[in-house]
Amino acid sequence: MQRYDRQTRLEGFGLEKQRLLQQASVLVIGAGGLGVPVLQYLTAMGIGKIGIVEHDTVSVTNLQRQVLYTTADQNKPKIQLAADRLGQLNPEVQLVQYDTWLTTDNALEIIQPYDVVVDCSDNFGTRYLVNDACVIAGKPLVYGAIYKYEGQLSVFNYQGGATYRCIFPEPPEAGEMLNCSEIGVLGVLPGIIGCYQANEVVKVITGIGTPLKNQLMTIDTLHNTHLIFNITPVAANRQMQRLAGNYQQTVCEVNNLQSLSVQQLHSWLQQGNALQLLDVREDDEWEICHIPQAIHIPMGQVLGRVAALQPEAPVAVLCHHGMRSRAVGQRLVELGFKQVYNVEGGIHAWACSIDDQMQTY
Amino acid sequence: MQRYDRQTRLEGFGLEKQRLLQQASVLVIGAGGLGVPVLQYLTAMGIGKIGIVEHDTVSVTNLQRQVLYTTADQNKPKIQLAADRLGQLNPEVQLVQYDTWLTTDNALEIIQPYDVVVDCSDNFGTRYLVNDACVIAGKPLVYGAIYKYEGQLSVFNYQGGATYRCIFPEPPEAGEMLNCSEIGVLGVLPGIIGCYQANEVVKVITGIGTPLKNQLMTIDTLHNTHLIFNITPVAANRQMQRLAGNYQQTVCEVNNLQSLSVQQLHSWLQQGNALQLLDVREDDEWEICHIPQAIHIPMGQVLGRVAALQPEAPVAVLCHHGMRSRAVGQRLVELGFKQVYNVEGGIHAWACSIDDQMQTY
Amino acid sequence: MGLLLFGVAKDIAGAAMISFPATATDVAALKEWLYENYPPLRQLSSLMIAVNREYAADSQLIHAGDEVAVIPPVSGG
Amino acid sequence: MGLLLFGVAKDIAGAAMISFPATATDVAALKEWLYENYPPLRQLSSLMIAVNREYAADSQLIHAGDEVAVIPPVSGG
Repeated sequence: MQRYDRQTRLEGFGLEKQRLLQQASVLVIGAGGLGVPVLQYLTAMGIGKIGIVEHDTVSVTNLQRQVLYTTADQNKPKIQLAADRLGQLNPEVQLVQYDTWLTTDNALEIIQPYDVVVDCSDNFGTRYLVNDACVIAGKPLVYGAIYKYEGQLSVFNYQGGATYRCIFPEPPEAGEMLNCSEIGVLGVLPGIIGCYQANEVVKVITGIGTPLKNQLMTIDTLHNTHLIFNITPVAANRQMQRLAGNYQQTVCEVNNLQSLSVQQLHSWLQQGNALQLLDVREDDEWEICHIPQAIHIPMGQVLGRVAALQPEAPVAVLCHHGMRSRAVGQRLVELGFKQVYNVEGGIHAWACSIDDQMQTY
Repeated sequence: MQRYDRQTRLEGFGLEKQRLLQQASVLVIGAGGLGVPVLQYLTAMGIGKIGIVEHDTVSVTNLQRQVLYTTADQNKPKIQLAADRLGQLNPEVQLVQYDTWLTTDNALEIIQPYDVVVDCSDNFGTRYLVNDACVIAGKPLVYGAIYKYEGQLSVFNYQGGATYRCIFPEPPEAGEMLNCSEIGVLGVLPGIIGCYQANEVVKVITGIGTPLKNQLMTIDTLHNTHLIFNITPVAANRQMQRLAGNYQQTVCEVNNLQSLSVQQLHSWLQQGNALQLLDVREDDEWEICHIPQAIHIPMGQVLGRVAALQPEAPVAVLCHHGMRSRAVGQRLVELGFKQVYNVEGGIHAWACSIDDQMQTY
Repeated sequence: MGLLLFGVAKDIAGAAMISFPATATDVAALKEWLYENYPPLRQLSSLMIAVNREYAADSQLIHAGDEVAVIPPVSGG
Repeated sequence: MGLLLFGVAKDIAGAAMISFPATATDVAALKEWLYENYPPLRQLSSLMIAVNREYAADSQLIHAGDEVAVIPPVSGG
């Protein structure tokens, strides 16, 4: 208990509240921008059992905000990395890994054993699924979400209080406009919102202070504006008996075409990363020059031969200057490929920066 | 730049603001509760150069809030650990280590090369020293401080704005009441406040949004109350030409007697930690039983033979049941020993829990 | 009257604060005016309107001097 | 009149909100009343008083209905 000395000596907390933390179990959905600070601080403070639901791998674009991971972690599964590092921070916490996305098939079963659920997901489909599953299973839900420089926080389904559907009854249409990775986010924003989520979790477990029950707090970090809106619970939203058939979940970070420099491609190839390098140039261009590890499928034939590629493993698409490959990459993303990269500058950039023996054209 | 994709594609940020971050240098005073999130997020977002001033080692009581460190890091210097881990997060950031406390002798020299200073210290002496040095050197100061469940934030000395002395002209008398490690703190609070500090640093460097110039923001995390108070700058507080002679700095975490269980002592001795185990019982008690690694100096002789101990290295004080050792430990703390532990339960607890061959009395 | 905009609603309208006509005397009318003038808002399906920091149902009346805010759903994490 | 207390001032007074007598018509008088009734506050040396969310100098008058707050320095990190 020496570890928690600063909490056990804290007036209004003490050994009594610390024991409540240690007896509690918390499920964190997502170990990304929001999930990382939630997990770090809940682990540090000494929650008894923490479940983590995450199926993504680390991408370099995660690292401006997901501070638990390192540059060397790229392409490794987040869940294993998170569990390892959190275990080093506090071995007294029991960490349970769910190496999966949350789905209509597994949500209720995963959520059932926990006292509190924390929504750190990054897409509307999962957010509605988490809400509905928490309503059905009767679990309080600590909600946080971010957009550009703004955040939202609430504690849903807590002691008869409002649910997510009491403020936003129906999910938005799937639209480009709301896709988080295209919009971008300042790295520290999920740090702020995630820490508030961890704080609300402590309040729900220990009963200290006033959790955001029936309240939505908005934070504008550009102007330090904090507003609290009262929400009226709608009883019908708590009558839900079963999940919807389809939540149209999209995985935000993953389902987007990402950029890859020739330097990064070179380093990945050297490290022997499991990468499908797809060269979509025409046959005569391929004859002039190519990278030995590449798979060659001319642009016009890619869709017909897509079965030759593995949709779960990363694909880097290459052409002459990076334009055709971008179009093909977008198409692969739409087809459900999980990690698709466009090699910026194409094979011409490769010849200029990496392989000066390569013939250019 | 792929690493910063989520910021460079962010409206109102883009490549232009990202370049400003990469050209900027930030000095973070303290790598503790506030310093850890500040350092993690500033490193992740891609500040060009970050200086860290820290001279403490990791204690187990740090780990409920200082999430950059691990259980295995106990008694190791924070600065080296922080620099290593932050370098793994983002090798593009130049990390400069100042393995020292900030003093009147070194403050101006350390601060001079930086664009922005972040006060993550934990005692009034250092806070006034940082303020005064920033005024003299003409540096903006991003201030954050915590108490129990509350935090304060401001940006001082920025573009002709108010300084710390404009709200609190003189430091408090050194008093027990305000000693942070005796008061305790909820682990996630410095996470919230530190993230806000990192956010203000970004605003100062890039010019986005409204930094807390001439404003003090108070945050009550128990009730999610955020208030912003306007401050009137007092011109005289910016006329300072030299530092005061003495800031009565006390190092919060370090200058307290800490508790050590016999289990922890056993594990430290097994691991061969550099620990001075001081047995303060009388000669006849020593004859009955003792731990082989112990140094034996009876209580009445400790102060006369204090030169036999190294004040920079950890000392664990042991007696029969843990009462005499507590008194001696307190005295060592007052003498300036940096890490002093009282072995709770004394050698009797050791005999009961660790070494059942040991004779009890 | 003044309308405080958050999140993507701010981006769609191009400002953090816009004016709406006094003819929108209840929340339903305000939403209709918003959807007409800023059609992309329809994509959101759900749009929270708050009057004086309280969630406001469609039937809620809007009076002069009320603080009215538009809070769209946000999914980022 | 009501006084909003922060940090250690809240602990010393034992409440987040206390009443002070209307005879304290300026900040100097309010401080004197505080120091007299809660002597440990003297240890702080500096004590920020805010009236209507503005830092208030000793000479600042306090009127009925003003929001008055006591903000002590905080050193934790």
